[in-house]
Amino acid sequence: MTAALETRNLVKRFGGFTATNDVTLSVRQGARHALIGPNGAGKTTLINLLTGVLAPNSGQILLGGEEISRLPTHARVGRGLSRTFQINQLFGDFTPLDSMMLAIGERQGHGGMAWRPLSRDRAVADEAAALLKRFRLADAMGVATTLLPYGKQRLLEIALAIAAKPKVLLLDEPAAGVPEEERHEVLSLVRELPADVTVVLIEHDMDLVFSFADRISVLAQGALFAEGTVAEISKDPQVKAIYLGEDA
Amino acid sequence: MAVLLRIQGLVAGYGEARVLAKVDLVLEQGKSLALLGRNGAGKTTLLDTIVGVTTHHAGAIQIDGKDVTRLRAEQRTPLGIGWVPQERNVFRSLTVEENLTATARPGSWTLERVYQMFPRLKERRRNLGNQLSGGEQQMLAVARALMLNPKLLLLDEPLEGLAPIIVDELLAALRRIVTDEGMSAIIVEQKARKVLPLTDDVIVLERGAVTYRDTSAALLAAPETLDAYLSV
Amino acid sequence: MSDKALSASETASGLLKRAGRWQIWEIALWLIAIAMIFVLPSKMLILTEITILALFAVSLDLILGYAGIVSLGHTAFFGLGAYVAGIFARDYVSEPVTGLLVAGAVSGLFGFVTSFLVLRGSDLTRLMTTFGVAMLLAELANQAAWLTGGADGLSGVMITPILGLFEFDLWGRNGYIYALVVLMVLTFIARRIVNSPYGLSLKAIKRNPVRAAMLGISPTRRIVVVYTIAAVYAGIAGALLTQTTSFVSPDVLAFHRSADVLLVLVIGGTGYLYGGIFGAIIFTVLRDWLSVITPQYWMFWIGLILIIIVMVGRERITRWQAFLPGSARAERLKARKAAEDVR
Amino acid sequence: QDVVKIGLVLPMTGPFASTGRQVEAGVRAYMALHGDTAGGKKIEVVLRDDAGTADQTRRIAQELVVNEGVSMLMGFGLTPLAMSVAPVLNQAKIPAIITSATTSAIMKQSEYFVRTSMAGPQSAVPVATWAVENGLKRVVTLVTDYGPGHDIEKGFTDQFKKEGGEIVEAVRVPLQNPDFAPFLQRVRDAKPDAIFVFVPSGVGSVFMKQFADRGLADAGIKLIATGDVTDDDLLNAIGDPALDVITGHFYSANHDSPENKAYVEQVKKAANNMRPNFMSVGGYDAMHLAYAALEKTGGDTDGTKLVEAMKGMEWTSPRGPISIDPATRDIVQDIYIRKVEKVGDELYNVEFATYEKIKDPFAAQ
Amino acid sequence: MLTILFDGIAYGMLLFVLACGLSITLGLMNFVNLAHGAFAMAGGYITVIMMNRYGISFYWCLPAAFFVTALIGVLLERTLYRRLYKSSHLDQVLFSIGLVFMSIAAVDYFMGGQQQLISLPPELRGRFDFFGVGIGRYRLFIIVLCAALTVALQLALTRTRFGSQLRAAVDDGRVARGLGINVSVVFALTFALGSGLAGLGGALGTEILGLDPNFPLKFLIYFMIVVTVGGTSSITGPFVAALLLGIADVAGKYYVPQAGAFIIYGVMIMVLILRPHGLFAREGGR
Ligand SMILES: Nc1ncnc2c1ncn2[C@@H]1O[C@H](COP(=O)(O)OP(=O)(O)OP(=O)(O)O)[C@@H](O)[C@H]1O
Ligand SMILES: Nc1ncnc2c1ncn2[C@@H]1O[C@H](COP(=O)(O)OP(=O)(O)OP(=O)(O)O)[C@@H](O)[C@H]1O
Ligand SMILES: [Mg+2]
Ligand SMILES: [Mg+2]
Repeated sequence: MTAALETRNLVKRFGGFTATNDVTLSVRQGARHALIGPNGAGKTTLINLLTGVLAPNSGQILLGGEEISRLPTHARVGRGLSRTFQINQLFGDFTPLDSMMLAIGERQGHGGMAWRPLSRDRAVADEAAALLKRFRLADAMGVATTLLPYGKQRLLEIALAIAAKPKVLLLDEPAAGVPEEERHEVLSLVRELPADVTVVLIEHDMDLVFSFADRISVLAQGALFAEGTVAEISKDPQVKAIYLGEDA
Repeated sequence: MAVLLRIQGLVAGYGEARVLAKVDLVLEQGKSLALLGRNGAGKTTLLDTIVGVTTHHAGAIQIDGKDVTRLRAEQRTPLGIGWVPQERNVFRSLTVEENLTATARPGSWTLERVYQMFPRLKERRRNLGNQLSGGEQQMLAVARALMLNPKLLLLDEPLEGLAPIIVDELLAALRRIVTDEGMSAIIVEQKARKVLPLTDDVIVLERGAVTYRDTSAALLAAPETLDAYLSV
Repeated sequence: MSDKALSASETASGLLKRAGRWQIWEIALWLIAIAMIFVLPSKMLILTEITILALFAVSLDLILGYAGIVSLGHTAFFGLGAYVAGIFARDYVSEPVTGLLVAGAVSGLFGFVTSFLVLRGSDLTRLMTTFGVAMLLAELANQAAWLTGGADGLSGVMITPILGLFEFDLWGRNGYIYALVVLMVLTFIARRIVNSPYGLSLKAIKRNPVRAAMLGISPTRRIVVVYTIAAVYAGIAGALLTQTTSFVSPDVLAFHRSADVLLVLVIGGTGYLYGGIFGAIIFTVLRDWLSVITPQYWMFWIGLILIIIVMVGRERITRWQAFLPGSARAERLKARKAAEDVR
Repeated sequence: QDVVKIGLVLPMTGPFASTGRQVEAGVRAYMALHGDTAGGKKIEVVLRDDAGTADQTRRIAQELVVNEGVSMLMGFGLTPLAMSVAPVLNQAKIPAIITSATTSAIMKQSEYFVRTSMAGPQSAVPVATWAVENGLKRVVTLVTDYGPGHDIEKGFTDQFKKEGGEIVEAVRVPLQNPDFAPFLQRVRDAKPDAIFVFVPSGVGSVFMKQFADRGLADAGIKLIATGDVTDDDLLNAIGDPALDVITGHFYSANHDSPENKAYVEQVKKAANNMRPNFMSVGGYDAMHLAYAALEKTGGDTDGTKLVEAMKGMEWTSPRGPISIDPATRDIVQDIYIRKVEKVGDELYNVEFATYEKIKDPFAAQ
Repeated sequence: MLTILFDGIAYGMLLFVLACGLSITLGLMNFVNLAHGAFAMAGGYITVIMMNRYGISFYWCLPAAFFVTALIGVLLERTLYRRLYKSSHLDQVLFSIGLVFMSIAAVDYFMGGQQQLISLPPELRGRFDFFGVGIGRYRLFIIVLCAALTVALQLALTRTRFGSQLRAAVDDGRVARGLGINVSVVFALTFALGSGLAGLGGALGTEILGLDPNFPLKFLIYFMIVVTVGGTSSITGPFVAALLLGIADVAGKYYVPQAGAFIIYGVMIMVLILRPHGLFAREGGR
């Protein structure tokens, strides 16, 4: 079976600094995969490479067996890749409804339609409403994003990524800024996704990681440092030394 | 012990909007305070108001016995405030080192000392602020505040995005700073269980008002109360 | 929220319908514009000028207000349209509607080609590349005297009656009606476009291109399309100018025109299509009025007014709309209130 | 008493504002000296600013006709501005007196154009003749790259070659050009006997300084020009670098005649000590023509009659004797060759040779 | 040949002094100050008035132009500009264009619309030969002055704490204040520097470019081109850009005069196609 997402010898340099160092990684379909590692290890950089925000210096990226390293971001999204950002990337004064209409409309290829009024996209509107409701944003659907409390914005960030109905979903610290007690809830929404959706999670909260992931890769200084099941990684003394510390 | 920060009947917010409703607070020198509360409770607003970057509506703030209510933010800093904003707000077009030196004030915290605390920053010291990873930015924001050599450190979710091992180190370091150097600190944090063991006192904010205050030890000892205040 | 009882999907479609609905002030504006034909017969010429400028500004709003592309060379398309219409009328067909279409097409083609220059870079870069394109075109018009008449302008443009029926009279009445009809038709089309999924995606690109790409939107293609449409609009506006004045000079490509249209749009407000129209009215009327009072120093007063507008706050000035029933702004204010409830 | 309105459309703001200012001064001076009645009618001038933009000119002209009911138009600072009103004139059938625009092509656009400024190359032709007569055989021409510049370049070149001179090189300078260094260096490297220059008047002063600074005169290159370069209005400000420059033009503030004395004095008095230049005299004569035509028609304001009346009109202007060519409606005037000299404390274009009754050399073509 | 190079450098340098104030306000302060040319014009007219009315030496006029314009800058900054730092770029455009219009009309009213000219002191006039290269004295003066100025500015903005504080204040004024930077003083001083430099440029440029009330609009474009091509993240960028454009323009006009008017725009578009953020944009910088 081909991996849902694969990288081969991926390298990214910023000037003389190697942020991604020969990373070869394979994530099977339907996996709940976590990516952890010290600050500055290159996790976000790796996600940026996968999504095409950055171009690699060398190496390949394969999505469902298809090489996508040279495709622009939007084309990768079209092939089923989606992500959230470490720092919210939302549309300022758009309402959550606008944002969802956009995301769903784009997925269905309506984005080029210049002659059909938005309000006539009933199917899209219904789906948007349903998704907003699932993310507890229904009450706020007509409010400008910037006026929403941070937690709601965070939810919208994730909802947008999910609206694209991705095959592979990349989450960059989705629970950042969300209170301890609500973190699990955020991830439970992710967990509800169909089993064949592959999820890659970056997170520094080990409670979350250990409860969510079935497999973990550890990055350090740009390179793959260790990989294994939750049990293996959480006991690995080297990982403890560089990342987890003693009490994890 | 001397009172470092005294807040009375503080009402503040953004523009017309009032977020804080009559907050009272006293913090003694060399003590640390955990500030807890849900999303949107007003924690950040309270810190920002102490710093002086929100709209002040009523009430008074005293630092070190001096009334600063009418002072602008840049006039308060010299009295000894060090601030780690929630969104880090690293200066993007300054290098790491410039970020540290641009606002630095003389004192025991020097470049060498913060680099010692965060070796990672030393490695990246020629990088621009916006070329840092999330965690590195967080370290920089904390280091920048320390370089101000403040009497009162205001930390808004300083652990966010840091690797577990760094979190532990930072908390230990903060503890040392407070006990050994007599610096005071207010720490806003989502991970209450992480910070409570290290702080002296705790207050909980709810809709802009203080709804609970006690020693940290007391709150830790009563997990039900903690859950009641913090869960949804 | 009052309609909490409604199901989420009903709320959603209600909100969407409201956003695209015709507003009372919009209808009033068009009715007044039509009434002008009878009310102010002596002001037809300046009204025509306003109409043309308004169309030009609407065109700029499409790229600036919706796609977020600032241009300091938008007159490249205006001027090109003007010259094409002039040359076409002089050498081929002197019927204006045909000329309008041809000018729009040529301009649009040029817009398509140059759109690739504005895809990358910051505001400043776009400002200056568009500006550079316009200046090159202006210089070309100046040098290609055999075709354009060079610096003396293109004379000998004879425009026959519109559709062979309505002649351009000295009072400018038919000219105004003609320009107004064109403005109305094109504004309605633009209105439809910006309220479509495509329009939404443009706004998204303007607000956050990184995220827009992450939703599968190809900014390149969307921008190329809107830039081309805007170029068509500007070209038609230029052609209208040629046809109502039966003359073209290199001035149609001059820098001050790009600057003026930007001013006009900014005065009226970007991103709601009518900004260009209101701006054109305010700007032209003010300038005409002041330059009659003080031909030498009217610039001083215009400058002062601009500064006052900024100081008082454009938002505050355009807030009048909020008081009209059913306006988008009123909705937005209501939404702001609703936001408090959500907390 | 009946009022006759004259619409005066000029660039009062923008880069060509000084043209507007001068012409207006000329118009006002004429009215101050000759009263405000002609042909039994009271004359009223309505001044409008077109900022040098052709479609504004056209709209304003049209509005003046339909709303203000003017009987004559006047002004037009630049060729395209004049061109743009031709359709209005043809439709409204009223005369327009051109006070400033100079290209030959304008006059053909409408039967209602009459001109009191000059026809483009009018002053260039005599300069060419004079140059050859005075032993300047190899010349570089340098003109601004726009209509009037092209006209003048052609006028000079044709005449110069006819007289046996050689054009070493023809340089055209863009209208928007901050620095003349490369062009002047090019001229210097071509080592001609003289350089013939036409640039618009404001730019002319900048040009003069750079010419002096680059030491072209020391390299033995003489400067000859049309009078735009040594604009009377700016001459004192240019200062010594202008001394000894030879130009050909139709008007000098130093022209020795009673008409001119009165005129210069009046302008200085009314316009803050401004020295009138060749543009303002265009306005002055335009007013004279309008007055005289009205006298001749006995106050009849019919456009066609007014134009008829203007044709063939002859009078002595502050610039010297002039007339309107009945065939072309263009001005026929004497061109003077002048040299910049110190007169008292001030610099003037001092006339020393006259070429009489020069017509637009291109009008016949 | 070398003379052309020399002229190009001098012209470029002049463009640079005129534009560097803009690259400070636009590039560093992120304020779109289209009225930059008006400050340059002020410097020019100060020189003209001092020299022609009061006969003061040109050398004194230069510092005077700098300081008086800087003072005007501060006054306007304190009263008007400061309210607009947070406004959108479009508001800033509208405001500064308004200021330009007012300044044009006001100068026209007080000084008249004609070209203003000054007479340089004799030692700056004319040219001398240096190994066969014709060197204009005044142009040499400009080159020397500008080179010194560039070095000083570059050091001041990148090596000093003030420079860092300025950039910090621009990046995030709120947090900068919260960390003790007196943002309004930093901005006022910087704005003064920017307008002072414009004034100095205006004073130096009067001789070569001429001076009339339309100066702010006529030359604005050149300033913008320099800043855009150079990139807004440093002073050296615009410096190199000014030199490049100056030399390209002068050489282009010398060798292919027919294409004279196309050159500067052509070069600009080429550069911006290849490097959309200007020649010296820092990756990730503004
Ligand atoms: N544009 C850039 N130029 C130079 N260095 C960069 C750039 N972007 C990132 N880096 C460096 O690359 C390294 C990896 O950054 P990245 O954001 O991938 O880390 P991360 O693993 O996501 O860390 P964190 O857990 O702190 O978010 C960091 O040290 C960062 O400083
Ligand atoms: N700039 C602003 N303008 C208007 N209202 C704001 C602004 N910033 C925050 N608020 C509102 O003020 C209230 C308190 O916000 P604050 O950020 O202080 O909460 P917090 O306790 O820090 O929450 P979090 O855990 O999300 O950081 C919220 O309702 C928020 O929406
Ligand atoms: Mg990261
Ligand atoms: Mg907060």
